[in-house]
Amino acid sequence: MNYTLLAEQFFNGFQLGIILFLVAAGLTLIFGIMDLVNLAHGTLYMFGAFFASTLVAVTDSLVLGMILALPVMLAAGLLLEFSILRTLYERNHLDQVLATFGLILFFNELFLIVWGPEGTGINLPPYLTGTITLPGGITVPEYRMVIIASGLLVALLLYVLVSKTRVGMLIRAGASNREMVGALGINIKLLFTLVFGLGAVLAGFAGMIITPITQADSGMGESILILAFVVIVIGGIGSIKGAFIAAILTGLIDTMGRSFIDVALLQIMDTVAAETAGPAISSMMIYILMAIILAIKPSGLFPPKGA
Amino acid sequence: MTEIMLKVENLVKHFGGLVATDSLNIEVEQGEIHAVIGPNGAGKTTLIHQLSGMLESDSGTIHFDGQEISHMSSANRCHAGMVRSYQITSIFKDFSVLDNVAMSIQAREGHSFRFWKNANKDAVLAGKAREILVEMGLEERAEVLADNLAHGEQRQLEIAMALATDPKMLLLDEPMAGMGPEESSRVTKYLESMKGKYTMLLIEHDMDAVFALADRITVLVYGQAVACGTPEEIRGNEEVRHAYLGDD
Amino acid sequence: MNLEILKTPRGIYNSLLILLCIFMPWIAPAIGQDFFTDVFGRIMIVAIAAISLNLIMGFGGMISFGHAVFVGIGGYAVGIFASHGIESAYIQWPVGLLMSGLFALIIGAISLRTRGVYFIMITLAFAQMIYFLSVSIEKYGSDDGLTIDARSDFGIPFYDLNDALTMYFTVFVLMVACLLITRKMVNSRFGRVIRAAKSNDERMHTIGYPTYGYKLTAFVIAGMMCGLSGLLSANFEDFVSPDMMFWTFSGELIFIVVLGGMGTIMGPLGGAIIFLLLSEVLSNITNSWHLIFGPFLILVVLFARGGVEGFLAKFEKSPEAKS
Amino acid sequence: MLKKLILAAPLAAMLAVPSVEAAEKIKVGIVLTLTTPASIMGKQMKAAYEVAYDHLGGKMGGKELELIFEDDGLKPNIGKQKTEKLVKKDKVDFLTGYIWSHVLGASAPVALKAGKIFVSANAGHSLYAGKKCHKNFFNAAWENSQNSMAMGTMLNQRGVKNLYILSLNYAAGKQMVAGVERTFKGNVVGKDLVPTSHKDWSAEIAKVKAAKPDGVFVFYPGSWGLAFFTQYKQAGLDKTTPLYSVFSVDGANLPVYQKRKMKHMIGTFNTMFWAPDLDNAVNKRFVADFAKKYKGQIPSHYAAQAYDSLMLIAAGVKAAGGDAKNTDAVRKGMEEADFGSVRGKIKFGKNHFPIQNFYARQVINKNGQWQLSVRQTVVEDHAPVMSNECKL
Repeated sequence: MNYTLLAEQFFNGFQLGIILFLVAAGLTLIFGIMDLVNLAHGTLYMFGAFFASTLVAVTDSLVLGMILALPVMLAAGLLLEFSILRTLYERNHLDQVLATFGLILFFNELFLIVWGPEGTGINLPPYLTGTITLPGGITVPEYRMVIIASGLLVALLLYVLVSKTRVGMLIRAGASNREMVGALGINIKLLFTLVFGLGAVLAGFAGMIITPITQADSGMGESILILAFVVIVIGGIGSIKGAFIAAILTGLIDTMGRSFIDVALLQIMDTVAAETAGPAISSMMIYILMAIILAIKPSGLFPPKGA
Repeated sequence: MTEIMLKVENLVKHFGGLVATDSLNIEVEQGEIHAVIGPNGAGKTTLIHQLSGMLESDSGTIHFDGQEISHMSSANRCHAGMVRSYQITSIFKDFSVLDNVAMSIQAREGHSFRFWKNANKDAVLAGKAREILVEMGLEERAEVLADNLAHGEQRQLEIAMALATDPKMLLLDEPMAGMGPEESSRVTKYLESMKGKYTMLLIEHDMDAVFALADRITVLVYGQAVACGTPEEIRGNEEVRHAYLGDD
Repeated sequence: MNLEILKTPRGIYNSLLILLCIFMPWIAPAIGQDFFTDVFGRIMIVAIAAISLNLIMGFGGMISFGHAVFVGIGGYAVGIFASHGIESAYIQWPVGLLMSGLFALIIGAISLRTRGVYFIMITLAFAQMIYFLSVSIEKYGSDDGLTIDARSDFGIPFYDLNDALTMYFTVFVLMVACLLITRKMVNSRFGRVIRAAKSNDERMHTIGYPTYGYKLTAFVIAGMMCGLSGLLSANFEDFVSPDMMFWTFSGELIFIVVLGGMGTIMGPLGGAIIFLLLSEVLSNITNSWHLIFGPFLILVVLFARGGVEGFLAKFEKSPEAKS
Repeated sequence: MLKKLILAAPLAAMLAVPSVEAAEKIKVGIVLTLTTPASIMGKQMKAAYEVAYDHLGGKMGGKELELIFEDDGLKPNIGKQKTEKLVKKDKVDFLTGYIWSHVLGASAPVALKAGKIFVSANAGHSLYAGKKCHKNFFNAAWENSQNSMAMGTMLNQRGVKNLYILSLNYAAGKQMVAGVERTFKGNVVGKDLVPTSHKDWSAEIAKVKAAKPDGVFVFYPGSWGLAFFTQYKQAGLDKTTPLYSVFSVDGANLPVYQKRKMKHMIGTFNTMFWAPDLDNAVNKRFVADFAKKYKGQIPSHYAAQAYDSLMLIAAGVKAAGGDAKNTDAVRKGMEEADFGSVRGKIKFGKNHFPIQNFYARQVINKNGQWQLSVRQTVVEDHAPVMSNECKL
């Protein structure tokens, strides 16, 4: 066993988990509080990627571009909420699924037209392109460190917001018992708008910080959306803590699977069979994980109390 | 000594830090109407949820009609002969009144894996359902969509659906909630006429109805039974008067 | 069959849908658009998938976002056997139906333990898993799919699926059979349990129904019906590929059901005709047709609940029970 | 009333397309992907067809030529539907285009059953080069594994001993891997096929670093390439381990690489049957006219294939004296392939796939425009390995 590789892969899995968490956090809150199935959450991730790319190009600064993109994301999220999604809160899940599916089709096409089929991207400034060597000979690209650090920071801010502030108290209350918040005489509409805006910013932030690595293209939101679904289902819908743990778990299992499953399979089967089965199994691992967890706990690992 | 139909021992249910049911013991005799009263938040509805199997209890046992049902599913408790009604009307709104009741009838007639024959034209289901509606005085509304019934009528339908399962025991969760005085007294009369035929656990805020109907009353406060006895005993119980009924 | 149904707009519309399907092989050449017969054949195959989705979603309230996966399983039953030279329909079809039923049983058994939003997402996730699995199986073409050289062989003289008209009417007859089965089933005792569970699942439990088993049965029946759509699709297109189970197709199926009128017998057929003709027309107008289609979908959801059937039902005087 | 509108509108809209046929036109139906992010290739190919059309003077065998383009939306069932429409409604004489093997797999049988000649301008479906070869099926591009086989040979020539293989987990991706493994003589120290949904290679890149190969073979076309090559540099691998790619760096995406300032791509090698600076007169004219037609871009091999596809059809029609319906004569003319190809001279095997040279190409920056330049011939007259499985 190569321990350096193992450590690096652990690190990589963690980073994937962070991105998943940022997307899943908003998704799980929006589900939990507004009971809204928002397929277009992946679209918000794409928004973040494209807006930041353009703003980074305009300002010629990674940091400035991304910081400017955050309020743009908030505005886009609020606009979307105000124009279409707000009317969907009282609709059933089916209407929500369909309408947000329509949004996906529309925005994917729109972005394709505006930015062209090649999409767009962000170039890292020279100070972020190097690699860091950690003790034990583990080398990691600097920028991936930045992702982890900023992702953890956001997760921490979110934790403080949700567990230490009045708004956070309402969010938690809303996630476990929607009627109760209404009964407390809170302006529900405002709370919903706020939560949606927060979710949009988080998804957008994930989209923008991953863009220097994956680049941005129309349709990028859907594969992350489905992964985020898996994450929040595992974590328990409405639970930020669940989303965090499930995201890290998913990221680690997916990465470890891709890294070591072929080696593991070679122990029990011949090369050809292992080479065929390896990629198939590693791409199914997280779904199998989800199936197992649901078979044991149908409401996920951390269902919000009272749900 | 009459037989014990329902025996609840040391039943506990926590919600987080909150204790909703606290080592509760209740015995309901066969054929009696046993009312459970208590202030809001005393854990009455939670108790019904636990008894009907909607909520899993943290600990304690429930015996019904000689068998332990503590871990039985709702559907099986119903088949064993214990059925509940809902405080907040829970009916099939897009079905006709008759079909609502017919669903209960169908449930007691064995499995429903019958895929072909038109159940709408099933004389057995419709006939029995109509009988129940006649008993409840809803026969004229049989073909109306349940959603289009007046509130009081929906409450009656709620009880009719429970009765149609042919139960031994009814768990009635505020059957008179939201009814006008006329409907309320009709239901009271009806329940009275059913006395002896069914064992009933009644939760109700309408104290006139409770004291008119109940053979025995258990007073629930913070998930604990603070008193249990005949209406007269409860009326005369200083502690209950003070804590709950008021001193009038 | 009486003529009563022709007295309501819905009745006329429904009759028209069926007549259009019956006579398309003659209408199309008459208007010089032969290829319309193919379009309608394809529409009816999609309609079967939509009918099966409607059974669980429209009547049973189970929003499956992975329904297309069963089309794929049925299709691959034909494709895989054909690639091994086994062309007998008596092997291909039963296996195809059984496999779609089996997958539905497994997916349903896990997904139905959960509710609402969870159910939507889990069915989607499972469908994606099977999609990726099929892409990674190189032996059966991977994403390139399988070209099917010979259609299913029923061994009946003068009955040959290679004949276009035979194929067309095989699809038609099976689609009508699915419509009839749905109609029979939703009014049966079983169907009432499913519909009541959609209306109020908790109450069903308290009046004595363990609804899980009923819902799972409905899910399996729908899976098999959808597998039938796949069997037909493989024969009709002479081709199967993982693409037929991609999640967007599941989304389109949901839309078809809603557009046509959810929880009505004929809704899925009307929805399939309108959806597929519309996408054909829009894609001929512009390559960027999703730009129009996306908002159209949203408008339908926001303002045309109940779909076409619901709209037409407004013209009816008495609120009649769903037929 | 509404229902009538609902039904009548689409019918009317479809009927509105005139179906009256102009006499004696030669019609070529072209199915490409013109939507989705994959349209980056389709749009170049469309332009190349138009260049070929211009070079033919809008005529084939003396008759007026009409090109009808359709978009397959990257979906096999749509591709098939469009092919049916072209065959049955537009009554085209030839079908060409077809970028993707799955679209081709669904569509080609329709055309072949209808007795039409079908020319794949890109999809190198290996079954059609072998078992499924058909007298009316031509491929003006390559068979999937040919190019990576050439790459394997080139790696041998360049002395690569330890190779790490990275590809996508789908049919073409696996065929690329099979191709390079068939000819590469050194050690394969690692191999990863990632699902198409993945855009983050952190795990794979870590494995590459640990394996320390002296070359990395990649097949990451389109947007995968953009993402992968970016991460390759971020991991610092561009400085230690040379990249050898197939179908990942081409004329269609080089302008994008240049726009994104991915300078580490300059100097990397790939293989291909053609390059824009391949020295022949036809190619020079094609490259120059293509740039005029399409944003000043240098054509990609996709464009070159599209151009040759139409020229191949033209050669057939010419040989049949302008009688496109005389399929036998047309086919014979196409088999002889007596036309000016951008590859210089072109010839076909009995399976109707080209037998052709493959070249090592290197990314260079010439006059501020990144492009691919021929370095040397890697293999000559290469035919698909499954050619002998074809029973024509």
